[in-house]
Amino acid sequence: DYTIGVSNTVQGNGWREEMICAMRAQALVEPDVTGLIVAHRNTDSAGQLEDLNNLIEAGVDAIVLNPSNPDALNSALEAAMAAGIVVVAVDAGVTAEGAYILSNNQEEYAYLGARWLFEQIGGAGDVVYMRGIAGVSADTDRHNGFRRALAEFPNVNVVHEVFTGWQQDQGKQQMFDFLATGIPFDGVWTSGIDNVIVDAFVESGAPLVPIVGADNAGFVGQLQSVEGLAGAAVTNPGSVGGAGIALAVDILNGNAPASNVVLVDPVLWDNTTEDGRATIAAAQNPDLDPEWPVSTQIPGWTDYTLEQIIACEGPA
Amino acid sequence: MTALIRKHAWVIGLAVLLALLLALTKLIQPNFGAPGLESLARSALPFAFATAAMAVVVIVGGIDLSVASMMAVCAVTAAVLMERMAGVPALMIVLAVGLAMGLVNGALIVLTRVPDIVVTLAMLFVWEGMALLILSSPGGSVAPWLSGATRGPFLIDGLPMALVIMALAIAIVWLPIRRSKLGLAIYATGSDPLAAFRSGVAVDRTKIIAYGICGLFCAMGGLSLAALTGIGEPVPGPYLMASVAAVVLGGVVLGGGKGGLLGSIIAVFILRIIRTILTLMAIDPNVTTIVEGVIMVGVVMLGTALTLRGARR
Amino acid sequence: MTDTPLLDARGVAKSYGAVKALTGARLTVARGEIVALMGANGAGKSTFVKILTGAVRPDTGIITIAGRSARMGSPAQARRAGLVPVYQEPSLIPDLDVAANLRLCDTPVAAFVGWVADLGITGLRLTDLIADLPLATLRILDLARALASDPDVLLLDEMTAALPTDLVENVLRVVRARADLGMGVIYVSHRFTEISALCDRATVLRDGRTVGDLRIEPGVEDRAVELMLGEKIALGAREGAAISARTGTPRLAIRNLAAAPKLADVSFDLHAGEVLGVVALEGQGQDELFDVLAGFRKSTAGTLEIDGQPARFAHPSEAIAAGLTYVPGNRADALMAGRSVRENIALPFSARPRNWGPIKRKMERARTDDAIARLQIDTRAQGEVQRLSGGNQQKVTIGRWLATGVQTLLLFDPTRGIDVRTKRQIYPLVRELAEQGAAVLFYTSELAEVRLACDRAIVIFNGRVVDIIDAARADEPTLMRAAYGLTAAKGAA
Amino acid sequence: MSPTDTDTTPPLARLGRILRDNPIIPLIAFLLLLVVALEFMRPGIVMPIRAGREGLISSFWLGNLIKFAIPLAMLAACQVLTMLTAGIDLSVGVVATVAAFVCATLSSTLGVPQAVMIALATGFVVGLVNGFGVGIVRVHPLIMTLGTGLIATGCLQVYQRFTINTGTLIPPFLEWLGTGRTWGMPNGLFLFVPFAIFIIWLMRSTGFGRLLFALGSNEKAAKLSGVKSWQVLMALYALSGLIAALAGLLYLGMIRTPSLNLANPLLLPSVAAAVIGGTSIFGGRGSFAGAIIGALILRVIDTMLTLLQMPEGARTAMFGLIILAVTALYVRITGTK
Ligand SMILES: Nc1ncnc2c1ncn2[C@@H]1O[C@H](COP(=O)(O)OP(=O)(O)OP(=O)(O)O)[C@@H](O)[C@H]1O
Ligand SMILES: Nc1ncnc2c1ncn2[C@@H]1O[C@H](COP(=O)(O)OP(=O)(O)OP(=O)(O)O)[C@@H](O)[C@H]1O
Ligand SMILES: [Mg+2]
Ligand SMILES: [Mg+2]
Repeated sequence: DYTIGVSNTVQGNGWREEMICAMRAQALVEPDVTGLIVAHRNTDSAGQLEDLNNLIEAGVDAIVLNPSNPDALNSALEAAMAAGIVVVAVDAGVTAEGAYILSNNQEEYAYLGARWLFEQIGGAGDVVYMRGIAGVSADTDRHNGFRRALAEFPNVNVVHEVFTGWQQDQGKQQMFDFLATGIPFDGVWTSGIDNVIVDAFVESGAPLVPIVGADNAGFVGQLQSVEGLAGAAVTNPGSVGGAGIALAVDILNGNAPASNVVLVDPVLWDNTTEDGRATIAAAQNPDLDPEWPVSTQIPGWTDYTLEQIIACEGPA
Repeated sequence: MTALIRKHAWVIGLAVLLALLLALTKLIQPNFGAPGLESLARSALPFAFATAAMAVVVIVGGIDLSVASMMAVCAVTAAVLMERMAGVPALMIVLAVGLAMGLVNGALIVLTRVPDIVVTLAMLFVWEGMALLILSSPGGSVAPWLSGATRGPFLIDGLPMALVIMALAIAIVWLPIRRSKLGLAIYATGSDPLAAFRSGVAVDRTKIIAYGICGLFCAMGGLSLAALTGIGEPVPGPYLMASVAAVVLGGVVLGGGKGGLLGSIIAVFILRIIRTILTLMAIDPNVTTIVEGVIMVGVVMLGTALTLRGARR
Repeated sequence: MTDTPLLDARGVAKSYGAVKALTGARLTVARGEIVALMGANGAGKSTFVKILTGAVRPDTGIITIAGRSARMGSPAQARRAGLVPVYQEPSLIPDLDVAANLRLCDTPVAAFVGWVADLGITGLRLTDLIADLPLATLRILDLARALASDPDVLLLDEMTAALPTDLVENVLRVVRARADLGMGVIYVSHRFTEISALCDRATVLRDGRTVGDLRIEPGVEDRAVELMLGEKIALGAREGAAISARTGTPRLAIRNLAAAPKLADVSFDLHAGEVLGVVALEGQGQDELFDVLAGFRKSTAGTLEIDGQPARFAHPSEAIAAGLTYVPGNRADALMAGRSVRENIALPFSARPRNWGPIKRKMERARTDDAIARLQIDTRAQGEVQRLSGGNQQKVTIGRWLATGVQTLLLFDPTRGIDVRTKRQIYPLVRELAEQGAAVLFYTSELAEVRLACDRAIVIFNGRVVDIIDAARADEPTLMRAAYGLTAAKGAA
Repeated sequence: MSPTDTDTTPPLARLGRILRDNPIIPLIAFLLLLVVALEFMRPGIVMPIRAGREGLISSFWLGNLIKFAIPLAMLAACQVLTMLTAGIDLSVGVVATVAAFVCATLSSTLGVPQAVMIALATGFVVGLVNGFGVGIVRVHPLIMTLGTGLIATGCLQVYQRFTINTGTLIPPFLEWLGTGRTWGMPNGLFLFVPFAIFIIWLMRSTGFGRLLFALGSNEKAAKLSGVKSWQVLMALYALSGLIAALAGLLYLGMIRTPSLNLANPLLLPSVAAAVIGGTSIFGGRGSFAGAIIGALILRVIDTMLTLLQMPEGARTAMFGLIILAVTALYVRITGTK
């Protein structure tokens, strides 16, 4: 019988909410897990250290965390492992020796989408680059991937670079401002604030340009329904949290994987190819909260049903 | 004696509440002991400095919305400097940077005659931007002795090093000031600036100095952040609202002139241990937010009701 | 001694925007001299005092101290130069205790304690919080603090205005004694009795300009008033007010009223058409009495009947609904400093939720203009009440209730800090209100006012009514004796 | 001492006085200055323009400016009103978010009118709680509204778990208000203009408005005049909650995505807009017209900084510096605080 602790530092965004629900649902279906303690709030690395220490105090058997930073949490993680607690980082990596990492590959995420966009505009042109929150690890990783793609396309030029703060209203305002300046551009790369960008084009009546977003329900719906939109969604499943729980249970049961690091590589769904359109059509889930990624499961890792993740109930 | 108790009733009440909460923690988690206290003290460290910083400016009749941003600046400054130079001089520089930022805040308030809350709201963005300019993404590193300094017990088991550092750092800065005429001037300015001016207090200078002290405490807060995480993060943490809450909970009156640092620091521990308790009880984290809000509002309501009752009598 | 005066200020001018507070003020004080600074409300006295003590920067002006020119950059600097003020408003820090306030100005504690005792305040502890002390005590502490720093020139701006008679006497005695030892004093007051008892000389300001210097001698009052006002005004006695018949149900019937801490047992009747004076030394329970009647404080015992109906107030709004309106002693409590005269007067109109809707402008204008006219409020600076001089501010607090209509008016020292002319306007106004059917309860710290405005007066001592005196008999010695509790206690009416 | 010697004052001083008495004028001047600067920076932006590789778009920058300033100005109204009584309402961002989220999720199940009513009611209830704490228990408004904001956030977090799979629906009339345009101007003005007139009328011409100023100027004086401050404060904070909820609904129509922190980032700007517009946080002085200009100024600054190519840190810092400069200049010109 295991009690698992969860630590997460961003609250109130659809992706993170899905991650938490995936964790709860997976913990529910794992027969060996009897308790789940979730520390889930908006805070910084120091706050996450506090939560981790509290989880250690609570005597959990494993900790699954979405780290705010790869380097900042080592003291608590090392203390946890010294106490025999299994540590699994999801979504992003940690540098603590002995911790398991089950991560979405953020660098690859950005690279994949950017490369598609640059190819889409014919390898040359001007793009708008809409990032996340300045100074946050995930944003930095994605920036590296974006730059890698940019380096491969010397004729692509970034005309506007801006931080949306991963905030819908901000992204929309910024796009309106860009449209209003009249400086032409040929494509938009977003760090997941995507459907409002499409809306901004539609509402202002500006001709659509190719747009890259994430696999959020809202954007995936738009890829199918918005006339004249050429776009691509790069998967970035929040359900990686559920996979993290599964991995932790495996390790606790003595089935540790050979490597400490498991990268979940993103996939790109575009609506410009037949295959892509089929995937997108299959992924539609109009009832889902528009901010939730549609990839609610990770085959091979998670065992819960769609109903279970939506119910968002963990073990008592 | 009774007068003394009445004067410090609020602080005593807070201390009793803290003791009760500690007992409750022990009840919920019988294993809670020295390591638990240590991690409690460590997690309270940045909050305590932020709260001390906020308390000083609230006492002088102002408020500083830029504390979290200044802490971020100091944290990244420390992380960047300590990669390149010895720890001690870097530490001195960080303290000086904090002091300077505080003095700038104070000077701007005095010179522009714009209300404190507005100036520091603007400076919140300025310092936040500054932190990003110094370090555009989390990084740098901190002298190992600094990280080590906050860990483990001091002399005896169960007396966390972090607590000792916090108490010493705050006491070294604040006690001499509190005892001096500067301390009086700070309270006088907060209580009634016109009367203070007429009593010969250099009101403007006092205000600037108080903001300087605030900056100094923010530097300590930033250093403690860097020490805890081992790196510097340019994004301000949740210290602004938390410090305002702790200051008010601690009996410092918004508007100035009343209260002290001790109550505020105890309030920090109360707020921290409530989070620990809620985690130990495996309360749904969303409910945790509600509980924290209710406790904050409830305790302040209770306190206000009690003091009003007292005043009526 | 030399001929150079201790303090010499000339050509002092100060403008606040379009308002010229001072245009050409001049003043000298010699060693051991007590100079009265006189002038109607708004003449510029306070501004002058503030300039001399570094609290306000003058536009122009030359100040010399003992022959050497001095620059008053701040109150601290003035203090070092030997000029120590007691401003009209208390300048002590409310949230600090007495001892801390002394330390703030480096005041020698022993000397301070001595002066406090000498000025007749007993039971003061250095650990008392300023915010907990009554106004009169604060004024005395301010003075004691000033005296303890052993100033060359002491500047007192209407410091006796809020003091009861006994404390005023102490102040006059102490100031005289210090002056005899060589201290120069500038004494701002609207009270002729004090000025003629204390001062050697008077400098008169009118419209920001020094218009004359007078030696204090018998009969100087008329001359001073003429200089102050630029016109002749009679200092005559009260114009024949008939003492109304006190029959029928009283408007206010108070029986054995008590309120902690000071009000022990007070009974009296107040009839419509009557002005009933209240005379008491500091802290005899008069504050509590007015607070209870105004709904600010609950009584602990006794009954209150209004027109024969028992009443008890939990909030001032209930008192107002019962027709009891209150003008507090401290005008800072009554005024919205940053708002206009009109809004200040009209405030009670919208107090009740049923009046939260649209303002009836016409009605409001008519009523406020009427009140302004009746009180002759100087409305040149009417945009913000805080720009009015103290006296005009005081008038606004009364005007508020004139505008709403008066049934029972509770006046707590309404002429505090008001110049002669205005006082002469207030007494008839009070009488007129009474004759129109209002009942007025009138506490005054200036005993002479009882004869000028009241029909009779109750004297409160130790929280009890010790005497009831008809206006005809209410000369100052009689009132004073009664106020000190020197007459046998009588029952209430 | 002549009271009205206006004729002798030099013209410059007279201009100073006019500006002092009409503080809105320098604000408007500053706004225009910013717009001109923006036009210089990006020629053509203020005028109708083209976007993308080909063709004109119908979007006017001015329309967008106004569109995004409207919700900000509405939340600033909450700050202006509460600041008049020396209070503040830090729960408005959360309340707006909650209202938007509740409305979007309930519209698909309960129907639009019910959803809108419930959304407004949540704002009203939070406001009542604020009013209870501030007016009756006398908790400092900063703490009270911060606390209720926290509580409301928690409640929203709990609530959203039950609505993950209900789908969302943005009521069509909110979309029309939020995204539609009439003659190039946003339809939001159909809501905002009456709203602004109402608020200005409330502040200037009603007894309630008077009492707001009175409580902020001198609460004791108000009490002395028979005002029961708890009644006023209850009504005030309830009104503030209602306004915030209304702003949230409008914002929902504009952004069309009910996110869990949709309007939270508007909180600090709403305070800034009120203060730039000349409202004193110490109570007793304030103007909603000023706050509207303040909101427009903030939005123009936002646009300028978005379009400037500079590091994010410098951008953030610039934003702060400009806010400070505007308010300092304003204080200097009007001589107020
Ligand atoms: N800050 C200011 N702004 C505008 N007007 C002012 C200011 N200060 C003073 N005044 C004006 O200056 C004039 C003189 O004021 P001052 O306070 O010196 O009068 P005063 O003689 O003390 O009056 P009072 O006897 O009523 O106290 C008044 O008419 C007042 O309106
Ligand atoms: N900060 C200020 N703002 C505006 N006016 C001021 C200010 N300070 C002082 N004044 C002006 O200075 C004068 C001082 O008023 P104050 O009440 O001190 O006078 P006073 O001599 O005590 O008068 P009174 O005899 O009526 O009590 C007033 O006329 C007022 O208009
Ligand atoms: Mg005066
Ligand atoms: Mg006066």
